[in-house]
Amino acid sequence: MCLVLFCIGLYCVLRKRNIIKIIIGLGIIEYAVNLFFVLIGYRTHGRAPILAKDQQILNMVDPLPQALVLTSIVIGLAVTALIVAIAIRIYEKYGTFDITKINRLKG
Amino acid sequence: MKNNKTGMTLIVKTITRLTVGLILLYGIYIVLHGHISPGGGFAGGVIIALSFIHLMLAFGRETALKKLSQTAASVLESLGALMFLAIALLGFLGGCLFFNFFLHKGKPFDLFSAGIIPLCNIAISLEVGAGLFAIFAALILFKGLGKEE
Amino acid sequence: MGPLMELQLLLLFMIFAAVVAVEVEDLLSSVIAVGAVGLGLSLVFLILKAPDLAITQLVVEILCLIILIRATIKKDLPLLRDGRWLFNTTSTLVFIALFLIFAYFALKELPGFGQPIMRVAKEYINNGLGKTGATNIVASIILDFRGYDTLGEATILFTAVMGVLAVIRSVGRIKDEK
Amino acid sequence: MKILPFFIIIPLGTAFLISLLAKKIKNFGDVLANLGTLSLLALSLYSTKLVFAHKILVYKVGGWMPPIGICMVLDGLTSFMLVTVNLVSFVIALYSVNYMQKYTDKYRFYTLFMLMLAGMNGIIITGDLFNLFVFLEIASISSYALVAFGTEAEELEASFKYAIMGSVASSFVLLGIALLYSYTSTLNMADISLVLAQKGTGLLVSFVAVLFLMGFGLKAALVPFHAWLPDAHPSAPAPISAMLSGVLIKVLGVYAIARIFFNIIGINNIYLSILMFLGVVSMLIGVILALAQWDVKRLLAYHSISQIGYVILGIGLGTPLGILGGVFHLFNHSVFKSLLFLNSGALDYALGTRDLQDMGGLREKMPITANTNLIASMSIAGIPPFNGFWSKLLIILACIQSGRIIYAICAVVASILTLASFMKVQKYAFFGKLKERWQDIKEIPAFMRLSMIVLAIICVMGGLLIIPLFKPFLQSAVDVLLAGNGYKDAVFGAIR
Repeated sequence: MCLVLFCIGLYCVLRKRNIIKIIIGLGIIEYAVNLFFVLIGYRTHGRAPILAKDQQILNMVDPLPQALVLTSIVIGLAVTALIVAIAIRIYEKYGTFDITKINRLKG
Repeated sequence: MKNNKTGMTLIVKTITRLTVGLILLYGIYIVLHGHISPGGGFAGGVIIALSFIHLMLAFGRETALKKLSQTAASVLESLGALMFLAIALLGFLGGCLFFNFFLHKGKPFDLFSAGIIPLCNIAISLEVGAGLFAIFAALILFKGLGKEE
Repeated sequence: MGPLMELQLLLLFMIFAAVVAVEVEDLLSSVIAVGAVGLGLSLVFLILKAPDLAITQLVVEILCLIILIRATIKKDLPLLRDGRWLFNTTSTLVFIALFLIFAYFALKELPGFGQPIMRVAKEYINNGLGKTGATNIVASIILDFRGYDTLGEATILFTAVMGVLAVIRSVGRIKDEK
Repeated sequence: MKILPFFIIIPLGTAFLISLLAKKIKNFGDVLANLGTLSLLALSLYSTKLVFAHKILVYKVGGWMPPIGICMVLDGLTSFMLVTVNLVSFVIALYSVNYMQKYTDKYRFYTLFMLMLAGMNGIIITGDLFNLFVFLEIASISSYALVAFGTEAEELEASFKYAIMGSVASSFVLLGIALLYSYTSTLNMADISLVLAQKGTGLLVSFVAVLFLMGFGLKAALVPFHAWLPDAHPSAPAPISAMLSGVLIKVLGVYAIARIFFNIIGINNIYLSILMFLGVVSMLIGVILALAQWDVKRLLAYHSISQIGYVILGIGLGTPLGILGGVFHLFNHSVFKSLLFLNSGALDYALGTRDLQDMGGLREKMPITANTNLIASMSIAGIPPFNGFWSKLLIILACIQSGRIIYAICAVVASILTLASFMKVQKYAFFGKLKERWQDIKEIPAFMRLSMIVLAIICVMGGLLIIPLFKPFLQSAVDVLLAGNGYKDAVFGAIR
């Protein structure tokens, strides 16, 4: 069940061509990990972890992973924004998104 | 997205004028009710930011920046972050970091309940909203500069 | 089996969209495909009973999409395949295959799907309302029990904003007069 | 007891205040950043005293008991790392006062710098696994931005590479945390180690270990994952290179690996031999690649890889002597590597080039830079009176003691090669004939000189740390790692 997600995330590790593609791959990895986290916390026939006024809910899903994923979504957004900013600057300096042409640093 | 200066077509502008207020209001609603219903500071903050971004996309950046300038956005963001830290520190005075210092927590399901959580939500939403708007404005502004060169 | 069925369908859809996103040659379509993945993810969150996450994922996804589209629009995209392309791809695939096999065996030791252990989580559910007064338990976790994490998270966003503003400056250094 | 949160609050507060006010008030950033780092240094020195008195301190954030809430833990290793980080960052903040005048928007630099410091302190001090990840991201994101601070083409490229690799590493770490959470259903480090001790460890745990090793190994730039470091470190402004090489890779990489493997998962021989092997490989490959470099900062960056190899080798030996050597070398390396990077920054500041072939005879013109650089080079190469010698000696002795002669020989060889490459730096940069075009250069400004002298003095005195008077400082850190699973008992003992 959870294995399927790894396929998504890892398939995109082989993203090698374009800077934007790399960013996209990173985003997909991010999604996969988040989804995995939530799947861990799911309980069969569970209920959302919000108390209702009139009834007692017993079978709730695990709220902790949800809290963690909330954090990690925001982290992902922050990283994406920063990397896009860097990518835009790179485009301005090099005039291309192609990483094989961006190779002034050789080590 | 033909031109930043003039914005989009008339239809888009009209619709935007109608919806921006609603989106903003919805963002504020989500922030304030974060402790009783789904949503919260982050989601609400992003929605608030989106309402401004919406404005910016439709009318071009001058109009949006008139409503909320970029410096104001970054100041607001710092303020939001400081406010969050201050809430933490207030708790620190009362016992330890992030101590829930309202002893009276109010009735559950009320708007004014749950101690520090709504306050934290507001602080976060301020920070998130202003911060994301600042990022976006910076990216757009930069593109503008690039074109002139 | 009802929700699980939908879940699997959605997952398949997401995988398909992800593959499209990686393989399609037009940048804009690729970005849009990622958007599809993200929106699918937000639906999955809803099915998995995580409404907070669904809302957040939805709005964050929209924002990401706008940023990415602004970045990619009207940019050329070179299509390239250099000589070592085959070699690179095979080595990556081998690595991924190894990883997957290892992961598959490791995951067998996890508790089954739908039955988390919830050692700590019980505490939150049972005592969350009484101790914090918030009915949304996720909110009570992120802002009260684990408020320190959220401080870190707010800081991360702040850092990213500062970083973007720093990176985007048009003049980086003050040049020497000489 | 109450001081622990201030390690986070001070840098965060200064960062927010600087970004808010520094645009309006001139020099506000300089003053506030230096005050902040100075107070942090004082606090961390005080914390060592606390550790001697109480052994271990636990602070419960928000007043919740640890498996529910987050706790901060202060023990020997923590206070040792805090002293190292805050010492180096104080000196670097001092140095930046002058150096960063070459760049625009200095206050942004200080903001990011303080955020990075907050992230590192947070990583060191936390007792919670997910919290560690959050602060890891703070430190890494600010470092991505700082690497690109100059916004030149090379810097952007290096930063992009670093950001991509770093984000992938973070994803691995997060995946590891997710798996560990589903296995143990808790996030507190001590609690996880308790559950693992009860449930036993199977394939899943070793998978998690591999994930963590990949994630943190990437951050620490161990050899199979080192590709980003030689680009990122030279591209950053000199104070940041010093920060990255001096402390960031150690906190994000070595500290996290040591903490997780020794105290949470529980170390065994397989992990130890993997660590040792990685250490030796990074040691040799780093130094060999360094020999061929002409760019000063690039050369130093490769040496970072090699010296991290020493630290990992020492810790990976797992014997008391080896860990002592590793921890000691970690401290020494942060001191002399920051000094070396500050020196290279001074050369860059005065000359505007980093190419060794362009330099020569700078000794007459820049005596302080030349002398401090001589001290630092001798330290890193392991010449007897300086601190580098003692820690390398300890590591090599520990290798021999545990019967790993080959590793010992490798360490000696790497040390000799290090000496050779620094002889090259000395020869080309400071000795020889002064070139025509450098006739009118000046020595660098006062704050830069001051900070370099401070570090040089610590380099000379560093060897004293192993004499019995100061040894408890290192020994308490070693004890924490040796205790292994005893960590959980200590933490739970302190709570009650």
